[in-house]
Amino acid sequence: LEPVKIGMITTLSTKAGYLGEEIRDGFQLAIDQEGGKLGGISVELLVDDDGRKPEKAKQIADRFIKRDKVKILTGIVFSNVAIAVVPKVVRQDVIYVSANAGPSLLAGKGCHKNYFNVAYQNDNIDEVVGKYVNDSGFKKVYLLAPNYPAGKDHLNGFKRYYQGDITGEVYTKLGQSDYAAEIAALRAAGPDAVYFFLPGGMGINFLKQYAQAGLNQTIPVFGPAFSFDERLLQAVKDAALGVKNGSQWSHDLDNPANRQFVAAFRQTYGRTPTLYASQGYDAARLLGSALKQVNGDVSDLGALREAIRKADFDTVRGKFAFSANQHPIQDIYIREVVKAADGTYTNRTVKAVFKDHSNVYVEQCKMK
Amino acid sequence: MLLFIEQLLNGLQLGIMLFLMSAGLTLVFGIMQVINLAHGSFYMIGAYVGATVAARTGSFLLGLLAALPASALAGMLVEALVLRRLYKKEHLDQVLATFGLIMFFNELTRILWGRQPLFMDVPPWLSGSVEIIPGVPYPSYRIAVISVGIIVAVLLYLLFTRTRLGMQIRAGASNREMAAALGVNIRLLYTLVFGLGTLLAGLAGVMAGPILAVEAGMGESVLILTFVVIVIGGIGSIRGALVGALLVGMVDTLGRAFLPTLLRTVFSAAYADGVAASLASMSVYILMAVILVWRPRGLLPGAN
Amino acid sequence: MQIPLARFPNRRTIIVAAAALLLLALPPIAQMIDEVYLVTLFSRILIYALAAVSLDLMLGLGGMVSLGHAAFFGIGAYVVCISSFHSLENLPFLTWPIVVGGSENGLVVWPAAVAISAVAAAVVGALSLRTTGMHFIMITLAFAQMLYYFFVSLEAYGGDDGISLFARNTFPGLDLASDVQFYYLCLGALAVFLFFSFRLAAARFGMVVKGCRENERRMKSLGFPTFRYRLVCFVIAGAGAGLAGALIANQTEYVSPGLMHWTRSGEILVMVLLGGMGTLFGPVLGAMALLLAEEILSIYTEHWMVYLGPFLVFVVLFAKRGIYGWIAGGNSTHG
Amino acid sequence: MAKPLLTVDSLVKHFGAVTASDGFSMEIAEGELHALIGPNGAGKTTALNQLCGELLPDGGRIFFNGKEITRRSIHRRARLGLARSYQITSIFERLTVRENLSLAIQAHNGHSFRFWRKAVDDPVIRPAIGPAMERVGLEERAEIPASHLSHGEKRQLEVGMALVGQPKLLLLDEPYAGMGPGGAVELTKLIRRLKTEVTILLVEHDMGAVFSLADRITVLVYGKAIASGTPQAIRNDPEVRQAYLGNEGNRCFA
Amino acid sequence: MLCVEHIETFYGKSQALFGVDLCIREGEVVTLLGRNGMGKSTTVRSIMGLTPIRSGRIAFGKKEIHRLPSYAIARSGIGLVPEGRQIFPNLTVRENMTATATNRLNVPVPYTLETVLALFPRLADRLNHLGNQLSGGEQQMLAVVRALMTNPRLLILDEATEGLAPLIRKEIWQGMATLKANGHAILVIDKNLDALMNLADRHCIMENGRVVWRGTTDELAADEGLKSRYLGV
Ligand SMILES: Nc1ncnc2c1ncn2[C@@H]1O[C@H](COP(=O)(O)OP(=O)(O)OP(=O)(O)O)[C@@H](O)[C@H]1O
Ligand SMILES: Nc1ncnc2c1ncn2[C@@H]1O[C@H](COP(=O)(O)OP(=O)(O)OP(=O)(O)O)[C@@H](O)[C@H]1O
Ligand SMILES: [Mg+2]
Ligand SMILES: [Mg+2]
Repeated sequence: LEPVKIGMITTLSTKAGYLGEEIRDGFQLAIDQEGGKLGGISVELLVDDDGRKPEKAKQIADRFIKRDKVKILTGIVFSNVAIAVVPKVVRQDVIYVSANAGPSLLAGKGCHKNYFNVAYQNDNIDEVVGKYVNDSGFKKVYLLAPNYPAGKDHLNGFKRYYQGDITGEVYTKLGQSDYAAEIAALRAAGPDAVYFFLPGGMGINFLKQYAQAGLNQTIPVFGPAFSFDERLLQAVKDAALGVKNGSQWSHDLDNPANRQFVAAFRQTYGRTPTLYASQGYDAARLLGSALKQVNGDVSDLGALREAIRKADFDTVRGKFAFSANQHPIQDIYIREVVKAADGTYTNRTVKAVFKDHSNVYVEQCKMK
Repeated sequence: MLLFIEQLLNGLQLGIMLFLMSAGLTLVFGIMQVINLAHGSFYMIGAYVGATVAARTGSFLLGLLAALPASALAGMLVEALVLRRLYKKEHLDQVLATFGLIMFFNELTRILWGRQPLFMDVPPWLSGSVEIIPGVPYPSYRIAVISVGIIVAVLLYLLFTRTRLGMQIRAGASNREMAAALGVNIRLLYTLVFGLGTLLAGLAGVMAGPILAVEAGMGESVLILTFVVIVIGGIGSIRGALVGALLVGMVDTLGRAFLPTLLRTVFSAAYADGVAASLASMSVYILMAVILVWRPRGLLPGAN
Repeated sequence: MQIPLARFPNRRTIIVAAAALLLLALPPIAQMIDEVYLVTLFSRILIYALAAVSLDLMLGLGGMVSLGHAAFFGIGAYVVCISSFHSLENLPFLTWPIVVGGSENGLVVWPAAVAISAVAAAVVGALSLRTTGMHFIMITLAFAQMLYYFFVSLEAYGGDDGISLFARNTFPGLDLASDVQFYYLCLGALAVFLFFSFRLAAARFGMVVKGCRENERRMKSLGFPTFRYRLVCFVIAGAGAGLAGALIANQTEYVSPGLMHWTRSGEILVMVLLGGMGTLFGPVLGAMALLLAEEILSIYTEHWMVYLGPFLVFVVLFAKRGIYGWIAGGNSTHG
Repeated sequence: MAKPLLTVDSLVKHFGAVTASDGFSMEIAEGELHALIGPNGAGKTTALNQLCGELLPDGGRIFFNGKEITRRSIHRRARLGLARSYQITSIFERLTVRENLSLAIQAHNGHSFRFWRKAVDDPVIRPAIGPAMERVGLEERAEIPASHLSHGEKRQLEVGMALVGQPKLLLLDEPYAGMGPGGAVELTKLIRRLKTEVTILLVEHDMGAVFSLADRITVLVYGKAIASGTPQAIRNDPEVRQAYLGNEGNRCFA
Repeated sequence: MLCVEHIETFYGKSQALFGVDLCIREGEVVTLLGRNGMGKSTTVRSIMGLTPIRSGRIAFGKKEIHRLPSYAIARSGIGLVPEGRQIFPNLTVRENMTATATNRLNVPVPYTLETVLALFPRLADRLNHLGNQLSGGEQQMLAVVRALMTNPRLLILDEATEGLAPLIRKEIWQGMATLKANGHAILVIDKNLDALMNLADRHCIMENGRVVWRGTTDELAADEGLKSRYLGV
């Protein structure tokens, strides 16, 4: 039997290249553990770098579908790339399983029966922090995000569960490096907590400068997991210590699948996996479970879809099910950045804030 | 009022930091007239080498000491292998070649150092803060950056206007052939000056390391800003670069800090914030466009 | 320019003819060897080639180095996507004094895309052409970056996330949803624009623009109002980029501000230089070489840039006047 | 004396502390060859620059053919019939000699917003190009890029381009510079022929040429016209002798 | 002192010099004459290493210099006043003079800023102007001064009096005479035949990249046909 081809379009170059690397490594690990198979079916993983450019990603998708006759795609890191690629490919009778990006458009109005998200809906990660900050009794929060729609979406996610005052809501330039002005204004506003969504290098810059201004001692910072994954933390170190952040996964979650995954990942790649790696791994295992049910036959798309929707696999998150718009229903946690015994920086799970949490876009989704 | 002064200081600080970054480019681009898009790569090399050595040895100073020769050597190597053959060709050939170099260096760092950002910390002896203005603690490290920037400015100014070496470099920039025919070893001189330029880029990289993310591709975001600074100031003059840098630093900082408040007096809060954020993102470019429309050669153009 | 077309079958004509034949025959060949994705890949290449040729018109011919050309490319693309968005949502752009609604008809939208890019180019050009040299490069960059940040924060049309085109534009007599028909449309557009550019370069107008490139001061003292000629050249180039943008929006069925980022302008510039500046046909080869190299290298190695970078350097050092100059040999510029 | 074609009325131009034109006035009559001479740095090129519009004067006025042109743009002055050649060669280096000249022809034949017909086939340019090349003696170099010409040949092209448009007033800034002795003789012949067709303002340090060609001479010193008159009068003017000529005028022509 | 033996020089593919021979002895003034485009400046450029020769040999003193880079040739003691001035436009007058000034051969009475300014007082009040702000003639003076201040043993003047007022031109010729008297060798290209006849010892006439005639001033003066044949006067 021919191996089932899976196309992975992901970002390996540019500053964000490590995100794609994590997803790919997690996915690959699942395949390697079965000796080149998923769910007992041999698979072939095709990986290509989209350079974070939507049209390039589309080009790759086109090649995967037309040339390699791929029926299953995955791997896109960024929401805008996903928005560009996914609607077109799912209409071409291809299954897309998102291992990271979960834009609201694809969860709501743009949902599709061939589109599955195994990671999260973007807002989830902010909602959990909003709830936690709210429940912990902070009354005045200062918000910070880049000036683009995703920035506003993420802050809205936070505000959905946070009921206190907002002393400031600042939108910074996309890709900004110096935050001295924002930090000065923030200090003057005198909030009792700060929530920021600044992905990638912007977050590193902010955290470092925030700590250098001495504010991390006085005003606690909260953020989504994106600025606190285990690889970024090695670049921020002390400046992030003690920061609470929201995530659907952490390497110390206590379930057998996770223990096994973290150990295997560390052994293979010599580093602690990040949430992206866990998502890649879960995506692979999810597909494995489905391939097993259809016996490696991807020609019957309906059957394959059904099999995926069952989500009959041991997720590293402990519990996992698909909601009506085919996004995860899962527990979401607050983690804290700590220094591990070996001197590296990592996250420790504080508590599960949401149990079996879905997303607000389910209502908008009229699945066809 | 205190906040305003603090923001002015922040603007000054950003300006000087930008100057530090543009200083090397002023040499290479403003004076030697070589368009080196890969300048940001040397900034990155400086930061990576600095961060690596600092992490191994635990000493920021050792990191600095390693980064400077590393970026200078890398620069001289590139000059000798590639750019030297391009002085006589058109500027655009330099653009193409150095664009290729950016790709190469970015990917090379990814191969050598991996894809994730590196860590670099403020040295302990600069980690405190000082109250220059009572009530406004200011990070000592940033004051160190300002000082280094000013020292570099003064030294460069002296080098170019007061020494024969500086004159010969400028002479070579306008007419290599004549400079050679009058006995200047222009080839060696250019290699050295290029090395000095990349050394300054490396210096800026190391200095930025503790404040900014050290990651592959960090050079490009700085690169455009430094080009903006130089063009606003006027190509070919160190003074211009300094003025341009301060102006950009001020406009950027003050725009971010006070535009929302200002616009709120006219528009509704949400709308004002949106507009202010967009305007603040564009402020530097608006500034550049206005200045160039008003003075097509920049504020203090060097002679040419 | 008068020389290459006059002496008939020389190396240059052979190259152009060979490339034209190859491009014409590509879809059936792709069908035959079962690599139909090549058709979409090459339509993308053709579109970028069109953008690169338009840049070469002002760069090679007029000596105006712009690092903001992608702005017009992006505007063209946005016109298509926004217009289709309005048409789908049934939202008019304007209700007063006349009602202007969206459209999905290529015959309406594309001329609009070209016109709007041309207007934008006229404004940017009028302000930028006061400067020269490096300053010109930077001021065009500044305007492009302004537009970039403008679209990044333009929430109504998706901001940084971009905006999707629900379906390709309609076009009488053609079904653009068919990749092959779309491909031929792109090929046609490129061919027409190239031919127009060749004529333009050899015509009086082209001569004047070349003169301005060489020595603007002298042109003035000869009695030419140089600003006007350079501005018109800038506008034509911007309009060409706008057309390319309208096509790319249809090809990708999506547009985002990333299309206008300076790195994109840089890539288009690199295509021109790689192919051979001032040759008009060279940029087509340049676009082909750069995009194919990216595509092929990235299949074999994830570190493809480590190879592509030195390749560009190599071209600069050893291929005089880009790829076209290299294979066509001799004096292959048009000026 | 014929009616003045060009009237310059007390031009003033400062460059910082330097006053390059200091109330400079003169008149050029239609049809004459007027020479402007003076020591180095006297302000001759600056005066020409103001006449052709590359510099705007700080004070004073310029009339050409009865119209005030003090603040008109360069290309509009050129259209009125003012042409110049540059002291420092200023040609289109990467274009061929033919293209250089054809641009000069285009300039004087309507607008060039013609996008389709090839310039070489243009009915206006085609017939004019041959004679133009002949006139400057560069027929054999027609297809050579101007950058490949020798210094002297470039000078010939430089002057040639100014002549092509059949201007009313031709401003020649040191056309003899770089001409070999033979070339100088040729150029003198050329200018003598031109004299019959066009009014010329000649700036030149070659006194042989000036005294043999000029109808009238104005002497400029420190931005002021100190003398103006026939060659004979100028040659004998003691002030001019002291400031500029030394005894050269005598040696050549006495 | 300078010996040019059968050099051939190309611009790209086109040959400009076809075996030029030329010799200048200590303290001698030699001219290169010829119509426009005959290869005079190319010869100079070849000597200076600006356009390297394809074959032949150039020796200066005891050293072979044709394989040296330009700066080394200049340092061995040759000063150049190039055609078309070529001063540094972005340097001030003072900087133009001092940037390359030396006395590397330890001339006992070197040209210094003071001495040359005395020679050209016009430049003295322009010291802080930029090169490109000078008038044509002032630039030409500067080019001469710049070469003098490298204190060369051999001075090459390529159309050095172009654009100079008669009085200044005379000064320059006088200056050359002084140099010659001090034992400097000079290679001149100039169109001012009268002045050259007074100054020079020997002459070479070039045509189409070859030296077609050489001889002393007296021989040149004697042969009127020569001038009309090769120089067109
Ligand atoms: N842009 C400028 N800035 C400052 N000074 C200038 C500028 N242009 C000219 N000058 C000065 O003005 C004076 C007049 O210069 P101009 O070029 O008109 O002289 P000229 O009479 O043409 O001399 P020459 O015979 O040497 O060519 C000179 O002393 C020159 O240094
Ligand atoms: N850069 C160049 N590229 C190609 N050919 C050149 C170049 N410079 C000069 N030539 C050619 O070389 C030949 C000799 O030129 P050169 O400049 O040596 O003449 P010259 O005797 O100095 O003339 P002139 O008196 O006009 O200065 C000429 O035919 C000229 O066209
Ligand atoms: Mg003059
Ligand atoms: Mg010469």
